Amino acid sequence: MNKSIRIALASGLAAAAVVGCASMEPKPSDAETSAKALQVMKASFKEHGQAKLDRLNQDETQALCSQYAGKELPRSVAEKIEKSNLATIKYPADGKYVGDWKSGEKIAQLGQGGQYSDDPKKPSGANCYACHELSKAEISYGTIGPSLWHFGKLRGYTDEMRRYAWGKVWNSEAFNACTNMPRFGHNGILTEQQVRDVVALLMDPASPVNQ
Amino acid sequence: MRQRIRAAVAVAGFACAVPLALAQGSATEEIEKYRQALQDGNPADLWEMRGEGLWRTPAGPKKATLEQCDLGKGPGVVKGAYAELPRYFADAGRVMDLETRLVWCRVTLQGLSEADAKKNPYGSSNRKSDNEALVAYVTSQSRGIPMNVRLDNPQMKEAFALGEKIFYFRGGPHDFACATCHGEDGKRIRLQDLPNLTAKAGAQKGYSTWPAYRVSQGELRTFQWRLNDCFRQQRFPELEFASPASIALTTFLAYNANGAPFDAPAIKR
Amino acid sequence: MDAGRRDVLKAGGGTALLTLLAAAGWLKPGEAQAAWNAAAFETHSLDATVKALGGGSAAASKDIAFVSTPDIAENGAVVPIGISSSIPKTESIAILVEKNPNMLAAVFDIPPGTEPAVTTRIKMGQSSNVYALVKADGKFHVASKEIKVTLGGCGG
Amino acid sequence: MADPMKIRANLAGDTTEVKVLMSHEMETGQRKDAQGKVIPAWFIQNVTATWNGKTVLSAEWGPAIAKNPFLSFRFKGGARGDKVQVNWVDNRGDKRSDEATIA
Repeated sequence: MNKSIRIALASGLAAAAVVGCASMEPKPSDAETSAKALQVMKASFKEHGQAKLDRLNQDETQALCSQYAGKELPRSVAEKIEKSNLATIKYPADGKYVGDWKSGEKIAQLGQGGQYSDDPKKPSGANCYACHELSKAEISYGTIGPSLWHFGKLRGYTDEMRRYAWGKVWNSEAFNACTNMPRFGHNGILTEQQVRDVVALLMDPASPVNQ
Repeated sequence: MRQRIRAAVAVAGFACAVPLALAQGSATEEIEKYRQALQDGNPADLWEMRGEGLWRTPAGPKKATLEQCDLGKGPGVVKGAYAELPRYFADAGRVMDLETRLVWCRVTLQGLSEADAKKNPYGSSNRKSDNEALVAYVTSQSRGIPMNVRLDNPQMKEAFALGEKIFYFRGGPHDFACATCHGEDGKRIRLQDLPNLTAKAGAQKGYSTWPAYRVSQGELRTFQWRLNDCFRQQRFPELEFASPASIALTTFLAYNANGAPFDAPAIKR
Repeated sequence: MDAGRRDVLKAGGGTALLTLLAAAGWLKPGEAQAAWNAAAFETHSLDATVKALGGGSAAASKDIAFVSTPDIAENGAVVPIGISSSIPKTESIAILVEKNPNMLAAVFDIPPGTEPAVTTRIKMGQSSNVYALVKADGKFHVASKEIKVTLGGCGG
Repeated sequence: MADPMKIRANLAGDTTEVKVLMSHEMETGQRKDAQGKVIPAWFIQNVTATWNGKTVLSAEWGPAIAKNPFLSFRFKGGARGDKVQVNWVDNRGDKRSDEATIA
């Protein structure tokens, strides 16, 4: 605790010292500001429970999406992100994409998992309702993502759609670079069985999503 | 008034009959009614009262009050001070937000150690936080005053630029950044509206209504807490209280809110 | 201190003792009379609550209104409830939550001269019917309203 | 000792409107702490409000009243400058008494 405060202070003072000369120097480049921001962040966060400081180490997708945030994403960068993420998707070995929609509904309702305040031994949720409308029964849904009501019914209960739904839940960046949606399978938020159950929520004709 | 009561009763009857058919439009309206009903009688008042007491009561090894604390408008000037924070403080040689400045004053005026002044920034049941009470008092003295944060020196300009980078920084197992939830107009998480902090109107609405009494916690929460808890939900490690990143991000958000009449302590879900 | 105070109350009870307690700053005038109906706060049905409050049964009434009470609570920890009675000789207003672990949340005694209307905030564990139970001229009357409690945002 | 209440009393016509905020945990006795131990119930049980020594409201509360309770009611009478006093007692025997001047 004491040590981290001291580091934070030192970096604050260092920042002040650097800035002190800034008026005489050219404006820092975007990359320099990014590098500095990361340095300041590393001095300002402390590990807590399961959330270690390595969570500030970005992978290529995160770095590119941060770099282009708030600006237009060049088509070439988007293709690069989608291609590299597509390669990571693990499709089920047995070809079974659809599990239990009732379990999927619970996963869609559950927001815990990955926060330093969460018990890492408990299963994570996908918190789909935080961002998506899914069924008409749940009025407390968010709008960061599109409505998924009638997901399977509108698109058809085909093998192709099941495979797409699996891939989208596993690694959303493969289909829409710099989407807001987490990469649930790729980043290990959900297990393979949980992904299967979430796909069932979207693709089982009996699921409330398709009513 | 009478008519509105009858209308409410009618809606209630309808909801009883077919609860699942409650239309989204009326859900939003009812949430608005809920928020309205809480406006009158904000428990934040209890924190303001306690904070004013703490401000005026001698404390710490030096047995001094905080009445000579310089929040940027001169020693002892509380009125309107929060509307101009964060700012660069020459005596400290760095940019500070209110909570960092309160630590500074408790160290320099009251003689507390830095560690003691930073202890317990966010209270809980049976462990009340002096920081939260002091923030409630100081911010209440800027109510109605337009936000006016100035990037009038290199330190403030740099804090703003770093804050912007931190706002867009994606990381952690969920790939979240502040911008994930607060980068577009008209979005909601569950039923909670998300202010777009990259646009003027959203930044104004978001920033000018903190600190706030959180009914879900029964506590008054400060802007440092707001940032800390957003990063928790982003699945980041823990943002340290009064850290350089927190000050930079606050500078970015407060500057974007300029012009908005400050309207807190507020009350939120 | 707490236990000691209760022992004293149990052992004594005479006026002289109460005066003594008052002088010691433990009791203020009037406090000794404060009663709390423990049985009523442990009931699990409307009928049981009415009985514990000294009545027989409650008749549905259209003369009891929920005022400034939303249909949906954004958070169950704080649910604003306003109840107003236009039944003549209203003596008390109680708030009951059907699905709370114990139904009764509060009873307000309304002396003459005070408007038969109160506003407060309650906790609700889940979506539930809320009853407004009014005692007027010795008889009990009731109105109800369903209030939905919604889930919170990220990480909730 | 408990923190003071915030009481507002305002005269409108012949009616005084009283609004009270109290500082109290209102612990239900149903919650568990991080170690799984039940947090004991701790809540205000009795509230009385008086004006010129006359009781204008009295209440019995259970733990389902929200934390940091709010209460509002109106009574006939009252004049600017009169005092309204509010008292509470909780299940531990803690108590608090505060007053406000009718404005």
